[in-house]
Amino acid sequence: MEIFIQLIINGCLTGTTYALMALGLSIIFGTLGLINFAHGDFIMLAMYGGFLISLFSGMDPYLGLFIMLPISFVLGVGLYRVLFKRLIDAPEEAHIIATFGLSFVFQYGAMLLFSAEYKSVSTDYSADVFHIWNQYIDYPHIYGAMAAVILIALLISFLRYTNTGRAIRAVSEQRRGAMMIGINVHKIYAIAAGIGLCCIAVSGVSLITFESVHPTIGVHFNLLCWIIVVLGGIGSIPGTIVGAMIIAVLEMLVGYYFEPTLTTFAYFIMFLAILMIRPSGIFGIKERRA
Amino acid sequence: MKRAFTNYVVITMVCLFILPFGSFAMADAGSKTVKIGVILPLTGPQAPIGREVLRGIEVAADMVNDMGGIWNKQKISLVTGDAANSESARTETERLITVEKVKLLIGVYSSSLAFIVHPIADKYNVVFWETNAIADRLRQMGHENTYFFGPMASGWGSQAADCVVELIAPKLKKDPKELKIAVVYQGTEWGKSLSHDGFVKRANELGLNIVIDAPYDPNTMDFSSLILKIKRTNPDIVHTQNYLDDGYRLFRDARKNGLNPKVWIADGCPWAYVDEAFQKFGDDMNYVLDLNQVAGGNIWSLSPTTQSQYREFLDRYTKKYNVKSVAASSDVAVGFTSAIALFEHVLPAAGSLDPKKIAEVVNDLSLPATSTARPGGIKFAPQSDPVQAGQNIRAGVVARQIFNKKYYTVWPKDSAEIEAIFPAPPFGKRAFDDKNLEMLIK
Amino acid sequence: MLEIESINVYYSELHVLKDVSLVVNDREFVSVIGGNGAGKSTLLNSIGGHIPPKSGMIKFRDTEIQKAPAHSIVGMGLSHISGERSIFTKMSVRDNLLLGGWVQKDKKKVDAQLQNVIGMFPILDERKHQLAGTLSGGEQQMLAIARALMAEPKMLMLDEPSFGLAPKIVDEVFETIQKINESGVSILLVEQDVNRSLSVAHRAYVLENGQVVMQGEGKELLGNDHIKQAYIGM
Amino acid sequence: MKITTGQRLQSYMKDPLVLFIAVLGILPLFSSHHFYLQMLTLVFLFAFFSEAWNIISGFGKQFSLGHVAFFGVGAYITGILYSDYGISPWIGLVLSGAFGVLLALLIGFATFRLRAFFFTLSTIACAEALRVLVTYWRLGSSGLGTTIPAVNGLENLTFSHEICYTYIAYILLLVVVFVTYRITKSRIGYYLLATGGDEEAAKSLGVNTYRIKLAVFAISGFFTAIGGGFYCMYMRYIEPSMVFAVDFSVQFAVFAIVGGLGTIAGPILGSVILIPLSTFFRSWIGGLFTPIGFLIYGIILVIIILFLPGGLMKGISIVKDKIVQKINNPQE
Repeated sequence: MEIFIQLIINGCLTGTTYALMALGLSIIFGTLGLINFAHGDFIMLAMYGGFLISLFSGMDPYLGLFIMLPISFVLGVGLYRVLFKRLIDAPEEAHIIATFGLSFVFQYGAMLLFSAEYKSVSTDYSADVFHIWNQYIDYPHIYGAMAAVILIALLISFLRYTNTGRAIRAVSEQRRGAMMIGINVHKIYAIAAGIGLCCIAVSGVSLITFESVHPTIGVHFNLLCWIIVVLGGIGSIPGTIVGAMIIAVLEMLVGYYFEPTLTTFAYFIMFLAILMIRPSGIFGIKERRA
Repeated sequence: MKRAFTNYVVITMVCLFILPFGSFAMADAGSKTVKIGVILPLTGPQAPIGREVLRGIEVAADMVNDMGGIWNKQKISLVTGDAANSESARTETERLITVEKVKLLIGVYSSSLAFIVHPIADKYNVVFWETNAIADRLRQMGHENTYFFGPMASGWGSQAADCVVELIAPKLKKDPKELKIAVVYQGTEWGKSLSHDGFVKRANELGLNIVIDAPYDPNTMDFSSLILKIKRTNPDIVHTQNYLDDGYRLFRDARKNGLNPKVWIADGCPWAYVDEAFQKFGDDMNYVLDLNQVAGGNIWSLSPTTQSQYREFLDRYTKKYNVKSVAASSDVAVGFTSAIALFEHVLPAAGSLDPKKIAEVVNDLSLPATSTARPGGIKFAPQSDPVQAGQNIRAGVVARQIFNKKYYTVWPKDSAEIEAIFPAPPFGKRAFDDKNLEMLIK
Repeated sequence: MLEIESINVYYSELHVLKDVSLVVNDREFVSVIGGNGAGKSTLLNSIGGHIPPKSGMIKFRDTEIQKAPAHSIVGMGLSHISGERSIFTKMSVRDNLLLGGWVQKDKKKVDAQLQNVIGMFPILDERKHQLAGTLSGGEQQMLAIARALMAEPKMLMLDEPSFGLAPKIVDEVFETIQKINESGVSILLVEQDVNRSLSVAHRAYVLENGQVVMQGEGKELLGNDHIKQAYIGM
Repeated sequence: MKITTGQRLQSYMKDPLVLFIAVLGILPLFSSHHFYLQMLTLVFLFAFFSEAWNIISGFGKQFSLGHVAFFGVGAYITGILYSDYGISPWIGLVLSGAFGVLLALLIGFATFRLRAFFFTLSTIACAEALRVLVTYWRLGSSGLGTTIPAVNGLENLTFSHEICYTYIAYILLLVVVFVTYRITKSRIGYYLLATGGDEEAAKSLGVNTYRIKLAVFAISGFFTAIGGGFYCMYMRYIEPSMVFAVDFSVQFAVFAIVGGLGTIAGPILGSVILIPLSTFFRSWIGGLFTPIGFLIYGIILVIIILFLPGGLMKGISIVKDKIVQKINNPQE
């Protein structure tokens, strides 16, 4: 029983990490409808961002967010203007191949800039473990979970209670309708891309406190994030969180009770099974895209 | 008809124009150079290590060239090929041989790629000097001109089991058979051949008690479930084999879930990035036992020339690539030691790159452990040997215990620098004073 | 208020509107009628900035808008309600209305206008917190109109507001539109229901194959033989 | 009778393709180095894969990124049968094809109900699940990697001279081009195009879109699996992480899309241009700066997608139209 609880705790903590990673994707895909196959590489770059800040300033990576968030937002807006804007009306395959090309650029760019070595950041709390009732919880994951909770709360209230947030929801549901009430759709898309990149920045920073970064690390993240977002239901933040939790807990249970080599197999199969039953994901609503 | 003609021209031009593209790829080297091909994964997921090996080889070539080159002052010029995946391994090898006309190849580090690259070198009768591919079967493919400088998987794994019996059990003051050993490894060719086919097999022969034999999926983000599974068996020794990021994750999750074995063996893991590991885990990295093919710290046991050569290498490496410290990044050293052995002991004596002459030299080669910074020494099995053809049979592994970002050789006994210290205290209490260490150094 | 001078609109290769000219005066109620595929919706989309015309000029309150993006046109006081209603079904009625006031930057004014609009559509007040997707067809149309009013437009363009609604509700919708017009907002209405639309409009245009073939006062056109034959079926 | 420009264009659009393929067929004979031969083998082989992928994903608009599942299964069936049981690879190839069909039916059955991108993602999930499963199975048996013994001979599909492989790949390409051509000209092809264009509309016309998709997916899977078997014999070594790498699927797609999605010539053009290009970039600078080449390659991909949405075929047809116009009206 103790072990079971430990597994669930670990699963939930890993789940929040996953949710954090998938959040940016969920927003960008949910709003812009952009199929970003370079998402994992965006996270990789964010991790390098956190690494660089702590390397040069010695700050805790989380504090570095005060520098990274504005930069990410501007990058998101810029990326939208330069690339995404041209893509969103193109067919899906164009999204996939163009962002695949982008991931080439990011990966090899990172390889040139940072070499291929593994880089990581050490913090005061890297080694700290919280020990209670025979359960172990490590601080980097606790802080990661806290960051995730704060970010999600901020996001949900932003989307619900501000005008820009409402506009983002409106644009993601009905682009034409949004135009008809005078919303500058491209501006909103650019803001959404900026917010998406900010979420990615937070996840990268949180990851760098307990993961090493190297140029090809994004490849693993990419598929995982996609599975989570689609499993939860597109454009639904609660869905993304639930999807992440399901996958992380499943990984834990399969790894412990069944076979460590088959953890990914288990979640792929579950993903397929859930899609067979609910073709739009767990929280997905059957929608029609204009 | 004119219009149709333009069509033909457009399309065929495109296709004919593109083909010779590859040919002006490399600047033509002057006649006074000896072209040597280096085939390694330089991009893609295996690049971190491939690039390290390349750096080692580059430093070796620089050193030889600065000393005046080989054979009548000819300089060595390296031509690289990028074996990022199976197709590129094949095409790049083919390019190096047929377009660049290299007669000798060094590489390719990964066993999976070696299975593709070696047959091609063999087809063209080109000498292949393998730096570190370990899979046993590579030696049994009948390639006459392929030499394996590094150790072989089965030998490697079984030496680890010997180390448990000879070194660890006495330190823990227990009968080796009483020790509970957990074995974890990547579900890859490398992991399986080293841990399952090497270590576990030998451990069973020795009557050791393997409590868990667990391959895992290296893409797992969190190893807590595997760690808890191991923790339940309450092992004295955890024997791990892994690559970089899964290795870090495994260690991280062991620490976070309170798995505290008396000995943590990192066997064949590139823990060589020891700075990086200390950056992540701090003092908790102390006491880890690293089994690998390169001796970093025990250069004092080498012959004076080899010692100064190795020091020069470390010096050049830090300068050339602007690295702070080396701490014997083992893959750079693997590249360097393999290449320098070739440049120093084989090529001058052979006088040319002719495979037959090289074979003669290699066959006669018999150098003691003091002549290379790699453990063991150099002596190659004859090509007629069915199991270890072309294998450097003296290539061995050493066990090094890690203390404060440094490696200290502890096994085999005759090259040990310090007495190993086991059992390791639990995580969090592993700080180790350098002063105590000085007292340990023999 | 709105002047259109011989615009030509293309859907890729297809020439949809040919030299269409049209005028809507201040406080005027103008209808555009025509058969399926005559180009009525295209006309509104073109004015609204969704499909810019290839040539010609559109002037709204003395500003040329033929090249302006859709969102800025709304800001100038010209609102457009499309045939597909295009309300945000996954958001609450209140959020829909608040978003309608997007172009109005002054938050107080938005609140005042919200009270105003809710006063006009009491049914929406009752359903304030419901998701817009759960409303009935008629209520959705009302919401679409109310949302457009939130921008305090000087002129409203409506595309087939009666589409798919029960006759009784259509009456309500038309009453509402007339009320809006009486409050001082110009109306440009595109409608299949020729009888109703001509009887409420001050003036009307008849669009056939992308060309204006006839124009005149609403009542006058209602008596026209050609119109009777072609559209009313008498 | 006046022939419209469209008809005229169409009538000779076919010819350059034939000539193009024929020219490709002679190229191996003029290749000075084995390296070029090998590059051509890869060009043909990937054109073949891309073409097979294009049948379902280009014409049918069912964008699959899980084709590597067929590829891997084909490679493993041919490889294991030959290396472990000594069964001739020719039989292995046939069995690979059969398993490819079976697998396609299975995956199609599970995923064709999903819309657009969800389908794409679930095909990736299938392929990845298979990779993990094969790894698990191989870990439990003799060895993860499978080596193919080198016994030269036609019956073993192993040759000492590269040109044999080149021409086998070429023949495979010819077969798949021919089959694709026949499909597009058949009733199934029209149904497929209708399904790809607007599935609901096709359904309302009484087309059983599900069955059409399944059938075409099976054809596509059949070829991909056979290609996988050939790839295994060509590389002589396979490993799950190697032959089930999603990168392969993406490559098939990249070649087809850059060349021109849903055209017969597109995938060939794509691989004729991109494979030599990436080979060139790989060796361009060399050493530790090798990544620069791929950086540029990535930028080129993005630029092609952004500025030439229809792929190179579209670009060629634009250029051609201009030339035709110039010739028709020289005074202009």
